[in-house]
Amino acid sequence: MRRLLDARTGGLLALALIIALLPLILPNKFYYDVAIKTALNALVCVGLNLLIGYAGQISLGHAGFFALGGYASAVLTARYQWNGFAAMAVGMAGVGLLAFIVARPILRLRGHYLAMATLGLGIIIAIVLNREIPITGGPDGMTVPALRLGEWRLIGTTTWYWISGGVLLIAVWLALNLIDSGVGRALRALHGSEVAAETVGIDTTRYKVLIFVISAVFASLAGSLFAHAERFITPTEAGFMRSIEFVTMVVLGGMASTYGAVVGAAILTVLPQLLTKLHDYEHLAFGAVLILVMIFMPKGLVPTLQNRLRHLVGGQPR
Amino acid sequence: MAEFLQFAFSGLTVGAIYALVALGFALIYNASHVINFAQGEFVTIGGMATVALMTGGGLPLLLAIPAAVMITALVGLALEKFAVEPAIGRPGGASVVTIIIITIGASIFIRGVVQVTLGKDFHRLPAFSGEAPIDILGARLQPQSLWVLGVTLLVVAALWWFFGRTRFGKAMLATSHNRLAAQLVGIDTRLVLLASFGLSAALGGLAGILTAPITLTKYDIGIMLGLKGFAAAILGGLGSGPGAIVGGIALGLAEALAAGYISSAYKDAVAFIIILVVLFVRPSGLLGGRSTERV
Amino acid sequence: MNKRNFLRTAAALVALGALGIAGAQAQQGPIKIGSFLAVTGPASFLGDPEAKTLRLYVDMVNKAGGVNGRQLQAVIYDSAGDARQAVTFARRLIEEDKVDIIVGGSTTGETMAVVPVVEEAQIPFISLAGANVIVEPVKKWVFKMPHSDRMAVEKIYEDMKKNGKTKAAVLGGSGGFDQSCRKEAKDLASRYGITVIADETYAPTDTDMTVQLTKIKNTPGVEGIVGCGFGAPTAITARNYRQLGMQNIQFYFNHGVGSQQFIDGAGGGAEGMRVPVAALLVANQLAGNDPQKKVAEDYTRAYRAANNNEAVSTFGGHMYDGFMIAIEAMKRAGGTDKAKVRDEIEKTKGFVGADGIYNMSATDHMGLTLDSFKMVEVRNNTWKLLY
Amino acid sequence: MSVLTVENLSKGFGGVQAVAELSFSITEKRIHSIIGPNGAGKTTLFNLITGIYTPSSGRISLLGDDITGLPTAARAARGIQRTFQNLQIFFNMTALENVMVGRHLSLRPRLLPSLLRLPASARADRETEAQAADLMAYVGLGKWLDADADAMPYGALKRLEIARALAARPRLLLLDEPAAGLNAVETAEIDELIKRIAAGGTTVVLVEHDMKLVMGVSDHILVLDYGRKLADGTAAEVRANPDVIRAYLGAGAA
Repeated sequence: MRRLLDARTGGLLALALIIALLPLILPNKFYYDVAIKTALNALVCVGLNLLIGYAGQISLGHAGFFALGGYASAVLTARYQWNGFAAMAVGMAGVGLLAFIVARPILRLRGHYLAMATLGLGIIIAIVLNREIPITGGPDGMTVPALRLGEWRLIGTTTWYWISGGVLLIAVWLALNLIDSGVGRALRALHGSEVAAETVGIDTTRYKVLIFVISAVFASLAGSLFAHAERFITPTEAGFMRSIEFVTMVVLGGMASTYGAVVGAAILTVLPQLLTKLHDYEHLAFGAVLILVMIFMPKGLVPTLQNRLRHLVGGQPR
Repeated sequence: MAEFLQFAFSGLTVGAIYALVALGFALIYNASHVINFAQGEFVTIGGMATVALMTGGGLPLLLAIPAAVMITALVGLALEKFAVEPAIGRPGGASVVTIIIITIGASIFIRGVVQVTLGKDFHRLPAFSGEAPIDILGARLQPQSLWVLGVTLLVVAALWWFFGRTRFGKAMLATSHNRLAAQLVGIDTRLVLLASFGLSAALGGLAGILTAPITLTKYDIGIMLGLKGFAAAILGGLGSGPGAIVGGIALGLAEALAAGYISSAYKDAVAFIIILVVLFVRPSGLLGGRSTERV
Repeated sequence: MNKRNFLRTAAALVALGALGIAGAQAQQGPIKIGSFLAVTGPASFLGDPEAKTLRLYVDMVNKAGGVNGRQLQAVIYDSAGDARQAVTFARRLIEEDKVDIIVGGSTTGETMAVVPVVEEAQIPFISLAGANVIVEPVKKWVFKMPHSDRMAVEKIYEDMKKNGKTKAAVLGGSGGFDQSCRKEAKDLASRYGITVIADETYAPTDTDMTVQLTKIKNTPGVEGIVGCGFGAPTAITARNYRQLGMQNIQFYFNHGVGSQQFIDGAGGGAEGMRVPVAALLVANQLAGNDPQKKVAEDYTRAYRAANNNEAVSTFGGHMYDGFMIAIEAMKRAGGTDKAKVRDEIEKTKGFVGADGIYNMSATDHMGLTLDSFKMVEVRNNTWKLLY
Repeated sequence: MSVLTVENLSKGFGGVQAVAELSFSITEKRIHSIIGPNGAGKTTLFNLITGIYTPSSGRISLLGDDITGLPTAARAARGIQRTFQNLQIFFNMTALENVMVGRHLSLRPRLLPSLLRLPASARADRETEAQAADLMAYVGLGKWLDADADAMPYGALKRLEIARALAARPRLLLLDEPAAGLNAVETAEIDELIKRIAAGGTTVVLVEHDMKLVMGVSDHILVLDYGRKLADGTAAEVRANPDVIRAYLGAGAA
């Protein structure tokens, strides 16, 4: 346990250092832009990893929650002149509520049924955002006002770099706390053996619902921040492919590894920027990368590399 | 009446497409409990390969069709052999999520290959028996729709025969019920798995060819057809063949009638709303059985 | 724990290093024209010919000696029509590739998402997307090329009015391009004494439109259908239109269908449909004294020669116009000073392009009029120029 | 006093009656065994008692309260714990964490304090950890504290399940074949462990095939055959019961 604690504080410190020092080597706004998107994707993935990696449930609809959060911020601030933070909070509460309402019936289901249900939910959200043009601006999207803190307008890539980096750090801290608590153990237990978890007295449905709601709220927060950082949002954010992207980030980085989720988000945010040089071959290459990583590193990058490294240094088990 | 019939024809035609895709999902799911998210891409390959063979290869339709079905089946086999089996065959197997990501990766990969080799344009196949619409009680039907419905029926009959009457079909069925037991009685379950991908791909390819004269074909047509087919498979009860057919037709009809009598604005949401409601109320689907977990 | 740190740092460095290598290219030398286009994805029918055109003309201009004695270099990114990617690529073009001008943005969504970025960076941006919001209100650094969705609808309504048709039905997809046209169709109707009595939608992935068309068919009094859309759904619509025997109702499509692919895909169903298009599509039918004839024919010839005889679409023409206006402005500005180039673009007068004759001003950052739109009809599987 | 009372309990799977019209009661602070040939319905009975299966008919009550309709977790909260014939270990955790999960009911973790790692929550966690470590030492797993569960040998995992079940401080502990797959030395150790647990005040119900173990520890034995009660009583009584002898040794032996 002491060791776990060390890994937590140590890992957090390292992440904080990276976030603090990265600006020294980021040459211009484009890199900041990529870094912001990495951090916000990572924010979603840290939450989603709690659901997929720790609770063993899959969601193919998290982009829907991300977009709902984004649009809550966009619509409430642009059309109703709400305070940005109030809009953000309302978005998170609303998304949490929606997740709660659908979660109870959905989470009785397992595996593929849950995949289908969340997929359907995400697609319905995307369709609604596309169709309700008077509210959402439709497929062409809508402009989002700047987030204001008192008189201070939060704009510019550097500002948003620090905001998204800070929020990510807090989110990682929260996630690590949760995993290493009684709640986290209950979640991991129901992933390990649902029957055994029930027998020791864990209300598994309740915990699944809880973690589904939490991960949805993380996504909503990321969506709100994205909307304000980018100052523009389109319904593509809710799309099926975006949901797939999030899941892929989690799985690629390493399920049941919070840092894995961050690394996965970083790789899959940066990768398209590299693959763009391949032009038409970009998608083909992306698909191939997914397949190969899953075949050769089914546990994901971070856990696999950790294992390799451990073997190399010949450390003790764990 | 004519209006209702017209809507119903539309629903049946589209529903038959969903049904064929759903059937592909069911086949693979039964053999391996894998949901193949690249199922829609088989539809793409069937249609696009036929177009390429006819325009590029100069083959007549009658030759291009079986060739394209073969090509699709080969892609299905390759998918199983090189992407799914290495993951499943590993000691300890692979998690549901891993397999989902692999098949999604495969779908992106296949789309990428089709896009690079055959282009991004949409194409049309000539209708098998002309374009002149048939008038039935005031509703007008494309003759190709009859082809789609007819072949769907034939496929159902052929599958019924295959699973009920042939040795290999029975082996596949046995594997779907209990993989371990099937292995113990000497069934090569790896071969069954491979065959299920081949068969399922061939079905998807056939669907793509049959429908290309109606829906046209394009490198990315498989995305939505795949998702709707998945929804149909779940609606009918995952792994149930008759369920897949019923689910597909039901979704197609529901979409058409909802667009006709309620509003077309949310037509593409209908399938997913239905599926959510069904999952809430009856998670095992329309025709799926309930299973008790063993401890 | 140390291992974790090491791993994480290594990953970050590798990623960033790779980015740096990819991006660190010569900063001096050629004039850089940046572009983000929907080369793949649902709007690839726009982005693909646009990208091909840009590559083609950069080559041609370079072979002819370049601009102001400098060679051109095109930097093209595929946004897949996704606004999020478009913003990243716009930043990359501006900050990393240090392009001198951006000509791109196939769709309205990506264009609008990028507007704040280019306004902040103060770099001239010529968009190739359709909606009026791009240039209304006028944004200092933003211009746009093609005819707007509104003009397409105006052209259609003019034709309806001329033929005494006053009751219209609107049928469109749910994509951005389609929705913009549907909105204009409903907003502008009253100005032409037209009432919209039916309004139907389909999804871009729909494979059958008979339901929507049946509803229009069964709405009494419809005299003209305004179709808003592009790509496969429009061809399917045309097929279903004939299947249902609706030829007694005149069908108009907006300019999204402006390619031979539409006619081929419709398999005869497009016969008799009318479409407002840019002159490019009917270059060979233009009168000999039409100033656009030569431009359109030259472009068609060059494009087909470079692309395996692929038929031209009007969308590649948007890129041609944007590119030409950009380099003309650079020539007049005598360099690539961004503010000067911007001013020169705004002063574009009488430029004959594939889409029409451009006359820009401080209040009009598009510069086209309705005259340069041609009304064509599908006859014998080809476009026939009406007027 | 009776801890557990089962009345007319039946459970069928399709055409097969796994448990039929079964009635018996379990008295406090003793070691009970349920024996019977394979397929006699022993594990099904455990699954019914813990609420993993719902019975076709009949009633189960714990300390006089009807618990027939309660979900598994709620029965755990009332003091029923069990182990599994085919292990149900949380292989994604360490051994210690497995036992800590067993403390779930008394820890009652709450979301916000856990997320923020408030001092009270952290303290409770440390206490749980200490208790779990004690329990592991109690079942003889002291040297496995930090091991990953998936790196432990079979015999140790059997004890780990017992430690996890004990962590909940059950009134009734159901052990499903705790000695299966163990060698003679290990079986003897388990024998001793079971006695210690019972001596500590927990009522133990044992399903076991190892007759030496059963006869040695049991205060009371229930014999099942095809889901029905064949006999019950003390070890000596059961051993002398002609029905039991016939079922075990075959007809003619009587």
